[in-house]
Amino acid sequence: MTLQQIYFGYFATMMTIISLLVVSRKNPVHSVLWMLVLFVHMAGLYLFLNAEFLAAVQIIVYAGAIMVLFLFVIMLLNLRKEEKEFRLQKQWPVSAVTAVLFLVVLVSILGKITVLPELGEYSIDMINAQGSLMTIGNVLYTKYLLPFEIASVLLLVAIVGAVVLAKKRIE
Amino acid sequence: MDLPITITLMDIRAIVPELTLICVGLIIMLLDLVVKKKDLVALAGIAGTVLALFGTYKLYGVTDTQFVFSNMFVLDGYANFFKVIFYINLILTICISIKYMEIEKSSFGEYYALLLFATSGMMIMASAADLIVLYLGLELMALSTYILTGLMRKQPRSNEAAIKYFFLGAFSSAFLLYGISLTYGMTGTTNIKEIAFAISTLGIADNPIMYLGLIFMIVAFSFKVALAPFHMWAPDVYEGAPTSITAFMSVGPKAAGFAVMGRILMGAFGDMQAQWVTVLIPLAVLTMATGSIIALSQTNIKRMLAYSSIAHAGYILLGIIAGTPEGLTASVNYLMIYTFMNIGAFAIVIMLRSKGFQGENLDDYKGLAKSHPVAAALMLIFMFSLAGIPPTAGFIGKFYVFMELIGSGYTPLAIIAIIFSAISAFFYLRIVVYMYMKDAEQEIVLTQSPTMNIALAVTSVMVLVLGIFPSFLLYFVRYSIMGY
Amino acid sequence: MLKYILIPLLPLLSFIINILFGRNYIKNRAHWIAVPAILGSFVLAVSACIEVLNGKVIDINVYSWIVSGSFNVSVGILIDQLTAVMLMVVTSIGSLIFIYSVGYMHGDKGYYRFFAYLSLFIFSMLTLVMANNFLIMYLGWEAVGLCSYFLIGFWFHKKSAGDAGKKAFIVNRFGDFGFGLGVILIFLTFGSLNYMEVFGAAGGIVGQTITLLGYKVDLITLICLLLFCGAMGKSAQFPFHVWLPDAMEGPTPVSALIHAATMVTAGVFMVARCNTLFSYSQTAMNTVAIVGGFTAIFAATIALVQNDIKRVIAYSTVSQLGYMFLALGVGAYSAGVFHLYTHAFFKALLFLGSGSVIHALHHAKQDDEQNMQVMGGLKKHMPITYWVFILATLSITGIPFLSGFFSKDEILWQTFQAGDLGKFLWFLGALAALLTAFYSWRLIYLTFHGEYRGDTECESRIHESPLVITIPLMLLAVGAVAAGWVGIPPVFLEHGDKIGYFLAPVLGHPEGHGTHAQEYFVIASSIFVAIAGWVIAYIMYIKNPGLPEKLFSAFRPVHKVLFNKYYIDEFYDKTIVQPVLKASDKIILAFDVNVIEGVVNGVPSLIGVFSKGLRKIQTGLLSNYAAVMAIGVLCVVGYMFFMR
Amino acid sequence: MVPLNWYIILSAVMFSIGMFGFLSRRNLVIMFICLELMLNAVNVSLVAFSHYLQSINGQILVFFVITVAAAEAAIGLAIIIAYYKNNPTIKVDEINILKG
Repeated sequence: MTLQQIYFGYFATMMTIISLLVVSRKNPVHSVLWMLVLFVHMAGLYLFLNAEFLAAVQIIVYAGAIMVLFLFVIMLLNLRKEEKEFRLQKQWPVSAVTAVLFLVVLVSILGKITVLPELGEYSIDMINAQGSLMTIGNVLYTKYLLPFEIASVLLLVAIVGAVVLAKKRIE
Repeated sequence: MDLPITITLMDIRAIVPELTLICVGLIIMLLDLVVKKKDLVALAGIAGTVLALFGTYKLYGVTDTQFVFSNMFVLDGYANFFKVIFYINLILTICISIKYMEIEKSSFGEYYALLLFATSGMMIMASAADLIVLYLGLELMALSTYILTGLMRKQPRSNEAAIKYFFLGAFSSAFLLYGISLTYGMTGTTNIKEIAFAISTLGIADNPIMYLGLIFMIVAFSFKVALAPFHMWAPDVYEGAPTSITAFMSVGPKAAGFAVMGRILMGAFGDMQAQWVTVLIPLAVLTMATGSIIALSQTNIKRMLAYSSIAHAGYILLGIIAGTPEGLTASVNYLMIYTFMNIGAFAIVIMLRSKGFQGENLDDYKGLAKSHPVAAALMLIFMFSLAGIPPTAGFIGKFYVFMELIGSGYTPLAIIAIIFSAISAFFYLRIVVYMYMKDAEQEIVLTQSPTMNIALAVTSVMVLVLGIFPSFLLYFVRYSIMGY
Repeated sequence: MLKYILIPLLPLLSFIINILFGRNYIKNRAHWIAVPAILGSFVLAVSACIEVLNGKVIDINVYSWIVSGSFNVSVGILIDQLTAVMLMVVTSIGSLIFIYSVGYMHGDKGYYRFFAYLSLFIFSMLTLVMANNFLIMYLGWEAVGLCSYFLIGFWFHKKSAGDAGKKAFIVNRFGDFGFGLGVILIFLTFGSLNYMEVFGAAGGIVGQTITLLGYKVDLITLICLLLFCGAMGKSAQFPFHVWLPDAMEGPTPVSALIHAATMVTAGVFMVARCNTLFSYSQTAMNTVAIVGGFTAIFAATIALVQNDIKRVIAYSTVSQLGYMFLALGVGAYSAGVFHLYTHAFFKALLFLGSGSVIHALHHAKQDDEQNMQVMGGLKKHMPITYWVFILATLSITGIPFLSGFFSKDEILWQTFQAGDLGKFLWFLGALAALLTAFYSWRLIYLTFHGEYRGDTECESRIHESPLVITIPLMLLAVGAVAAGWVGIPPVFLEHGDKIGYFLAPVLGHPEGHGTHAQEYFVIASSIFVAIAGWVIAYIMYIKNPGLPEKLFSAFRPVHKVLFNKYYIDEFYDKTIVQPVLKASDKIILAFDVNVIEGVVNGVPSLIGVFSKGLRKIQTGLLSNYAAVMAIGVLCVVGYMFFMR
Repeated sequence: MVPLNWYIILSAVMFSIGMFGFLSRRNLVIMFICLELMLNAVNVSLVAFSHYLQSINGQILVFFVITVAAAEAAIGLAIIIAYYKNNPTIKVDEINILKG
């Protein structure tokens, strides 16, 4: 067992456990907080996979912005009294069976996955030489310019939507 | 390594229609700040759409398939034809919404802007040559429609519809993403053409992981076009959403879903046709069955039309199952016809909505022929067309799909489809019976507006004209899909 | 080309304008649109017929309706000799009846609606006769049925009218089902629906059989019998005749146009059109002849004792349609079409004449305006109606040198020549002619002769109908007398059978084996039975007015059977209608009296139980939906790997 | 060296856990968090693929997924708030006026 595998083992175990915690916490605030912990682990894993830029984005944007938005909303909704009731729905055994079956199917099929296609040009050395940020930036603003612009419209729609749905005055 | 930023003029030209719509959407939001009468905003939206339509018309001259923006975006007749469907859908929707949104007290400028954004999302989907662009286009469309569904904030039905649509939609896009991820992992690319190339060179058409990726993507598209068992959101959302949006999303996202389906299945997964046909056949049968059967016991017309649209998705799917270019032609032809008849039917539903009166119950249609003969006659035309009775366009649409299906050797499937089509005739005819053979229980006031009348005139005339002279549309479709 | 297309399009235009604007704008000016439209069609039809007379056959594809690989359906026009005859009948009689309706329907609440439907009917009928393929013919076929259904039930506030409409609708469903299957079978066999292609290829499939429920069936016979099934429904042949007499609940112009002159002859037209197919199947031909001959005499016996003036004429129509099928069945297609053509004139005249009587009595405020038992002596009040009635009767009974004589005689003579079966059928036909003469004169005597049997106050108010009604009558009378002069048999006049030669390119010309002596015998016997029937009627209703009563009491069971139309309606009611109703009553708790609605609500309620069950799946709970989706994904994955 | 399938199985495990949560929790916000969990599971697999295939597309896609997730969060939470203003509950099994 190499060091890398031990490193992965730690992250995998932790991420699984934290995922279960996220799903099972009664209090949504706890869920969000565990989610933040999960994101830190994910960022670690991304670093391990030579995706430094994404690791940073995961922390800054996902954890720092999106999850905080969740926290705000939870506070806004003021969900104290919900805590007394059962956290799962009536259909939870069905859901559990479905999810387990799903896992079995996925693992049995994906367990044998190997790298099939020809390797691309973005080898670790190449990314390291140029820097992760530089590499992604280069691609994003040339090859992926169009999706990038579409994403900008998407964010605009999100702003408009949030305003229309939550803020706009209706007489 | 420095990649130069290269955008050629052709690149910009290719996305002019989408750009136009997005810019007009922005202008509308600015206009909304200064203009009090929302009719003007709506008219600006229509003008913008016409402008975009003109752009697409100009691009129709470019017959060869063109890949622009580093193979992210494709410009071909197939995409252009779908864009025409989206424009028609958009214009008709705006026409039928103006008065209606005032009655619903939700007449915001953003409403029209979001319609434009949603449509540009659909257009991006139709033109996507890369799964990343596809994903973003789909999300742009989906997010805009989620907002539009929940636009009537004071109405619990609208809120609930938005919640259901949003959560299930996000759930389905998780599957889409998983499918994209697996496909990417197996082929090493997200480009549609390169995926097709990789599948054939790597010989992974029979790889279980590819199956999984394919199924996950089909599931996501099935959700968008409301194929059973991924249709569950549709009746609830259609009922709860503002009726004009119901009309909009019973056509737009469905057409976009089929556009993507046709492109992905036939383009990227062309080598796996045997596999995806295996999956689609049971889905199609289940869809036609649920749509036609459950619609029989509906009492709310929006809900009934929702199930009807589910059944129609099943028929449209049949053309894709046929797996030939002719089959795809038949499906696309059907979609265009479906656009007219479905929006026409919803326009009548909207007309019944007046201040303080919902007009969504089937009983509200009793005796309509006596009090409003023209509206009843139009509804009759739309119902006949939806039921597929000649000489309306609906018959032609179904007919071609069934013929192509039989031509490809799926005769039993065609017979099943015909049986369900016959069953579905009952609930359409029930409305006709209500209108013509029952006595009214209450006074019905129709809400009329000039744009609404235009929309009704256009849809009804098209339903009849396409039924009597179907070949010109078909030639148009064939011409468009030829290069595909 | 445009002028041929305009023939059906003008009435369609009239329909569209009247139905769209009739209610609010046109109202009782509807005829200003409908009448010019039909006259325009008539003029165009005449010009087209002149071209056909000059030897031109118009066969054009207007445009392709459906193009799909091997399957091609064009909307096309075929105007050959047969179509030309039908065009003349439909447009000329249609024009007269439109004009007549202006007077007859005056003041009716649904005036514009009436003209709209009538125009639509003319459009559909023209589509039917002008089609150049089976699909368009089928569309026209269904459309005329629909119009007929609307028009029978035109006075829908009258329950009997509504019921009659439904009856016509249902009975025709049976026939049309057969016809539809026949068309499908033709397509499956020949791969085309175009007349020319089908008839051209028909010779190639002679002797082919298909296995049906374990029996080997001759393919072409099966096709012909299915087609004939449709013809039986539409042309009211036994056992599908029950709807036609009831259809007289509609306004009289409708009875004259649709249920006498045009629509009911569509079956005859269709069989004549498909004569190439029928000629290859002796079985089918014999079936046609026997059904026709039997219906001719069967309906005539019922007509003997009916009291409703329109019902008598209706049964007479059924009987005369039987004659036409008899002619077709023995291969004398042109004789059948010739009779169709003359019959249209005198039968329309009889209906319109009876309409004139009903109109007069209606305005005289008599309650029982259609019952002949309370009429009588109308001769002096309505001289024009009386005299046209006489002419029509002379014509239908086959008095020499009027239209009916030539066509009926042609049929009987051709039947006589057609072997042993032919001899037997000829006997039936001659007997039917006797009965025809009797009931026709009985009608005249009961209605116009003797003393008025209603109350006298009414009688003072009876007067002749207005000109707009009588002028079409007089024009039709000219037709009833002279229309047959185009088909004078060669024994009287060399080359007199102009219509036979005219139709020969389409329908062929039967080779006669009979001698001149035999022909004279047939003619003489027809004249004899015509006069005999007249004399018997004269004796029974003028000489000895008490005689009928005595006869009725002497033969009470026979009379009762005849009067009740052989109890066929009751039979259908007991065996088909009631069980179906009862069964559906159990299934559907509240079966609506309305049939369409019954079907629309009924069938779904079977599936409806299922539907309501499935509805429960849609619980409204978001998580359930998501679970269904997830399970769906699992199922799809499982299915995919299972099927691999 | 860690094989590719370890990452993919990790991603599958996270996806299934997220799915279980989405299907069985009653609280709308927690359901939403579970959705985010599912998206992140896919992200893990994408980054892993990207690394092992030496191709950058996967990372780009992850970047866009995060963007979309942000937009989705804004709209989804706005929808939840809009609902909450009319019916002060976010228990998903109480949201069923539309059904049948």
